[in-house]
Amino acid sequence: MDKRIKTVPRYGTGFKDRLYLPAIYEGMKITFKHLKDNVSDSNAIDVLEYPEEQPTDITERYRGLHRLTHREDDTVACVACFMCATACPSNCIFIEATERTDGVDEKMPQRFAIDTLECIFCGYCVEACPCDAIRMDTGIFSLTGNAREDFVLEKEQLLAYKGAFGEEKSIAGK
Amino acid sequence: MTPEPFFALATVLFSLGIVGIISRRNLFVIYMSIELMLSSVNLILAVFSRLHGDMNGSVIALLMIAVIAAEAALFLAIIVGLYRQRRTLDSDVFSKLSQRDTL
Amino acid sequence: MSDITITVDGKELTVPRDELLIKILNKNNFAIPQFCYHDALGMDGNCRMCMVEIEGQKRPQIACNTLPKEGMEVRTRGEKIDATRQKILELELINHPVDCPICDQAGECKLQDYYMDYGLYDSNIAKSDKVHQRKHIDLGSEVMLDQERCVLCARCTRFTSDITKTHELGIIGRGDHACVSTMPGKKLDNAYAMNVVDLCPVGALTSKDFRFKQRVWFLTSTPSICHGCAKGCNIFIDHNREKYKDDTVYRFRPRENQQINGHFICDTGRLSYKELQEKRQLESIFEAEPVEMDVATSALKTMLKMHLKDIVILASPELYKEELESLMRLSERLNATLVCPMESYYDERFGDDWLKSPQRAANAKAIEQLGISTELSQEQHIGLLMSFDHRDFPEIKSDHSVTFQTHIGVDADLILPLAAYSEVAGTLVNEDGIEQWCKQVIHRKEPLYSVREWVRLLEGVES
Amino acid sequence: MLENSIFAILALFLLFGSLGMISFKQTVFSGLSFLLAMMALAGLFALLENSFLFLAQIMVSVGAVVVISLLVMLSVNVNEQNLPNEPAKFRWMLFSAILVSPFALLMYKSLTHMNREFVETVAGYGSLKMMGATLFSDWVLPFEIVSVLLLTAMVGAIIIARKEPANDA
Amino acid sequence: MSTATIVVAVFSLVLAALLALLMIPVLVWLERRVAGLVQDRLGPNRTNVGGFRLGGVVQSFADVIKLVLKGEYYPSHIKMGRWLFMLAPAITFAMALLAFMVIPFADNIVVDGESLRIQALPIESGILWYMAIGAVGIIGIVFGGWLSHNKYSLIGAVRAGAQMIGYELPLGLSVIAIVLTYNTIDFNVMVQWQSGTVLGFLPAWGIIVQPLAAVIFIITLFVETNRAPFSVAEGESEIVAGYMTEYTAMKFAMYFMGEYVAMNTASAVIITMFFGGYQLPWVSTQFLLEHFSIFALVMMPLIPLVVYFVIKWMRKNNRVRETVSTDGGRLFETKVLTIALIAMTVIIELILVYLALQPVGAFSTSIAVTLFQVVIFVVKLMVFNLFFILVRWTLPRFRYDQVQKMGWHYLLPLSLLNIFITALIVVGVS
Repeated sequence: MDKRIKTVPRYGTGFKDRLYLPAIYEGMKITFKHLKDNVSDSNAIDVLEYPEEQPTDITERYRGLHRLTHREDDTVACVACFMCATACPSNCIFIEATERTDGVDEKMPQRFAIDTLECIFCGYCVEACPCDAIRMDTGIFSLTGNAREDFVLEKEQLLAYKGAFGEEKSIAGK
Repeated sequence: MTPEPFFALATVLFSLGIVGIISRRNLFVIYMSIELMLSSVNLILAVFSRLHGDMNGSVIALLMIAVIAAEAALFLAIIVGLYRQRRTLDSDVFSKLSQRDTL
Repeated sequence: MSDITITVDGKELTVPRDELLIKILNKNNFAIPQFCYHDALGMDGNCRMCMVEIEGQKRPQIACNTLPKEGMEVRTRGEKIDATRQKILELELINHPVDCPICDQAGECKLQDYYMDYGLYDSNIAKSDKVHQRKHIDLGSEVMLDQERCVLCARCTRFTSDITKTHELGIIGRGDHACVSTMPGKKLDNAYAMNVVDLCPVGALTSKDFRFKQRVWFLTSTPSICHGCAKGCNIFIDHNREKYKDDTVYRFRPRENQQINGHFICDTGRLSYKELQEKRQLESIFEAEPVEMDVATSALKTMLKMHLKDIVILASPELYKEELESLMRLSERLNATLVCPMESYYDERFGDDWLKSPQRAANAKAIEQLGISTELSQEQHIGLLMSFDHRDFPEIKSDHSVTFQTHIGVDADLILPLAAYSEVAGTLVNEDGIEQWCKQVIHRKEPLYSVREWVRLLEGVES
Repeated sequence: MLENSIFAILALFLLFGSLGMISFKQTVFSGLSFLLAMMALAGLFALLENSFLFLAQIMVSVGAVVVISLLVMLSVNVNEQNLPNEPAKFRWMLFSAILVSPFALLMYKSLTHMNREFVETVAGYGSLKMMGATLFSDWVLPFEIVSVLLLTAMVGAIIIARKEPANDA
Repeated sequence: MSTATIVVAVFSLVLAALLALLMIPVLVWLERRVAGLVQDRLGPNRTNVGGFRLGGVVQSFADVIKLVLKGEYYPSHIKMGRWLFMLAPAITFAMALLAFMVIPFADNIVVDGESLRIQALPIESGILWYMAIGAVGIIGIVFGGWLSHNKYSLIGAVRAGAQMIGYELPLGLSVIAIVLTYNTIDFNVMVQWQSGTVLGFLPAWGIIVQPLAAVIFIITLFVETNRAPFSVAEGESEIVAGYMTEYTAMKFAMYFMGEYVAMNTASAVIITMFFGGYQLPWVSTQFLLEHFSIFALVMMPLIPLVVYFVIKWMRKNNRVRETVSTDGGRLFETKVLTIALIAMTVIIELILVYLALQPVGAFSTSIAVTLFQVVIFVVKLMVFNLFFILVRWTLPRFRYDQVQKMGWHYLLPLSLLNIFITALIVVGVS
């Protein structure tokens, strides 16, 4: 047999385990204890009263809403290379490229939209981006809207979001 | 209430069962037609029981229900077996059991 | 000349004596990196990428300047070869900006591929030390030049000097500053200029028309035939169906066929893809009002029944042979006259002695073969004129007129949409009588009726 | 009067159910009609003051037989184009109805020949107790035979429906 | 029919409808709240009408309103039998509701020498009715799953059907053992049987007389109601939502609410058969009727004590949390509820005083006993519903093959064994 296969010992073959009832009793005891404690003093439950309280423990690795970064001169860092759209497993990134005329670069996105209703927040676009132009560091975890169209974020909106961990410029080409 | 409408209904049911068996080729429908005929007999037995005011007819009807259940189990098993063999519910396909080579 | 036997990577090959080694290797699917060699342009030997090891020779040799010898032993892989290739590639990439994200060639770029295979991933030259040259220069004829990305393979200059003999492009400057350019103030200007875009192995020459429209890895290439003229050049139709959008054609590329067009096509044909999606007739119009399909169909049938005796069917000479045949059967059934006037499809100015034929009707030969009349007698009274996308339709007088249009722009009692050639499959006969099969390329979300589907719809209308 | 109208409604359901059962093309809809017929039949048992038979009918015929049939139909799950093609179905039905009608008439005549009326039921008629008492006094032997039959059916059904044993088993 | 008959019938019907239908939002709330509390969360507690949140139960009513008003969505791939697609959840819901109708909420009340059942559907074949109607409910699930034209729905439907068939047998067999013991299928007689004692001191509850049958019965009812840990028919971890996948809005709500009605019915059946139904242990209806004044005297100090603790608990827990300091409605609610509770206590005390002064056998006493038994029944019902919910949030879901194996390999032989033993004892005793 292949050495990489690890055989996990199987528990619960004894009569007591197979009867299930003692285990069920133990489990019920635990849940009931929690229920009893919490019913008798619900103020002791340590919960976050969202939305009055907002979470403060969002880490840098948390994949929040996307944003588009800026270059040093505050222009869009994206060069419309379609890497993110290619990597995207749910095909939710819509890019239309155009010639860039301000002399900074050759190519830029005319339209850059993310359909956040289709997005699965996997972060592949961030991984794929060669220009550090798209990031998911806004820390925004809830996106609300009144219509489906509200959830399609256009380039302007994506550029307007600020990074939650210090507004950093694109570090491409450094 | 008179028993005649019950008898008429049972007769019609029985006839519909026969009609179903004759006219349809779907195995399931044939099976359900047989069930229908048994049930119509059941109805007649229940009416008899009521006509005599004792439970004998009902008891036979109850035994019939048991038979219906047994028949259902067997018939459905046969249908599943047949369907596994030929992937069809068409009763005409199964008309050549005597010729081994066609199976 | 007799064939000889050589050994490549331990595999014995029987090859003709006078064929270049690189051609042999390419034919037998050995991966030989190459920039300057092209089957149509021959060898040049300047890129030095096609290095192979030959038994008995001290150093690796370029395969494109080597002829096979009896018993020759060639190795295309191995540490030594890989190291050589890596070094040559480093040389090619010294001044290359490595801007693949914004380069339109990315995905079909030889340099990119070889870089992934043999590249020295960390450059020895800092980005700031690279020689910067001119970027996005409009060469004319819809070709854009980026001198930084050029590897100086000279395919484009050889194309203008050897093939078109127009000599617009040349390599100027020396050393680091050598670059492809036109004469000052002159433009790249010939009818085949855009072939340099295909020839260019890197992103130096890109098509202005296709630039930034779509990344090439999204595209599906389907082999087809150009409908620009009766030459019948072989092409690839590159198309893609984006999310929420319809199947769209983005470009035509030439497809090699030595019998007809070699490796190239003309610019007119190349840009004719735009017709496939611009100004398309998509809805039925009955008496100048857009109507539903079923209304239009019943109107068509009523009109046909009204004029069963004097119908004239105009068939476009650009229809496929199968479609023409079904129109012949239709005209027989309806007792109608089937004609196909050809004058308006002939354009003397368009033709040249290479790939452009003055006969602009793609299937003119099939009309001839099928014996469809090309003359419409002037005195015949036309009750119902039924045109299948024919150009002359507006000039012919009739009581009633029905036209099946792929494109908008004509006026008739009843206008019905027709599938364009990319949306149907069929046979084209080119002017030399070569029959070529075209696949259906585009699958619209809401398919339009083809000629044959329309004919099928009209079955039984005569009785 | 109330009884008559209830009977009419139930009879209507029964007829529609059985007619639907023999005429639907889609097997599952046939099954649904059969279910309707069985429910209506249970209702008729209730109308005959036979409450145990009513519940037994619902429990066994509806709860077990029809559900098992539906389950088999679902697990077989024949799609529409694989169903038997029966273009002349309704012609056949008419033909067989004509064929059967004299027999049905005979059956009806013989059933009504006794010319008896419903009698007043004794207290407890149709109850579980009376049913049990009758079953286990006068009908023990048939009961036992039926139990053997059920056992045989079970064994037979398992043997028929069992798949061929897999090679690795 | 006398007026009393009609009044009692209407009373039972209204009571049954209230207990079945009004219980749905309460149970939904309870499920979510208990889930929260078990997992150290709060659960729904924000929704309120004018500051009244009643612990969050208002949320369920808001949900019901939302489900009713929500736009109906019909999957366009469902071509045939769309009416049946819409009917299927209604079948399940209606059957769950019908099955509840045979539960006795109190002992028969004697009015003018006529014994009247406090039962919405006054029939004697209680447990048979429950089993028969419960079996029909599965049809709605099977059809809904099949008509959805969705493989997950179909798998869910087939699972539900196969599961039901697999567990109908142990259910029926355990019921047979119970029927042998009680010698009846009438729920009310069963409850009366349980008012006695065994071994002199234990209440003669079914759980004590027939423990094995009780365990099997409770397990099979968990399966019949599609509750965790046997909810493989909707197993969202593997088959999306099973037979409910293609349902939206009210049609979905029918399945959803049908499940809670079924659970409520199952609780009612379990307490009726195994936990003495509407009876207090050791106390029969006859005893209550004869000694109600003693009872009233015992109750009189007991009720204010209970209410005192409830108010204390409410004042402690229905407080504004520091982080949500703007929420002043809670204090107002607590105040109003305290006043209401005290007022209610006073009224009940007055009634008890009146009843204590009545002679033995007075008609008002029998009404009070009936109401008292209804209250006991509801309390027991809630306890068992809580048990159902706690089990759901304790046990992980079984695998489908484990569910089937358990039914056929363990419960079926066990229930057969139980019948055998029971029959021996019954024959031996008589």
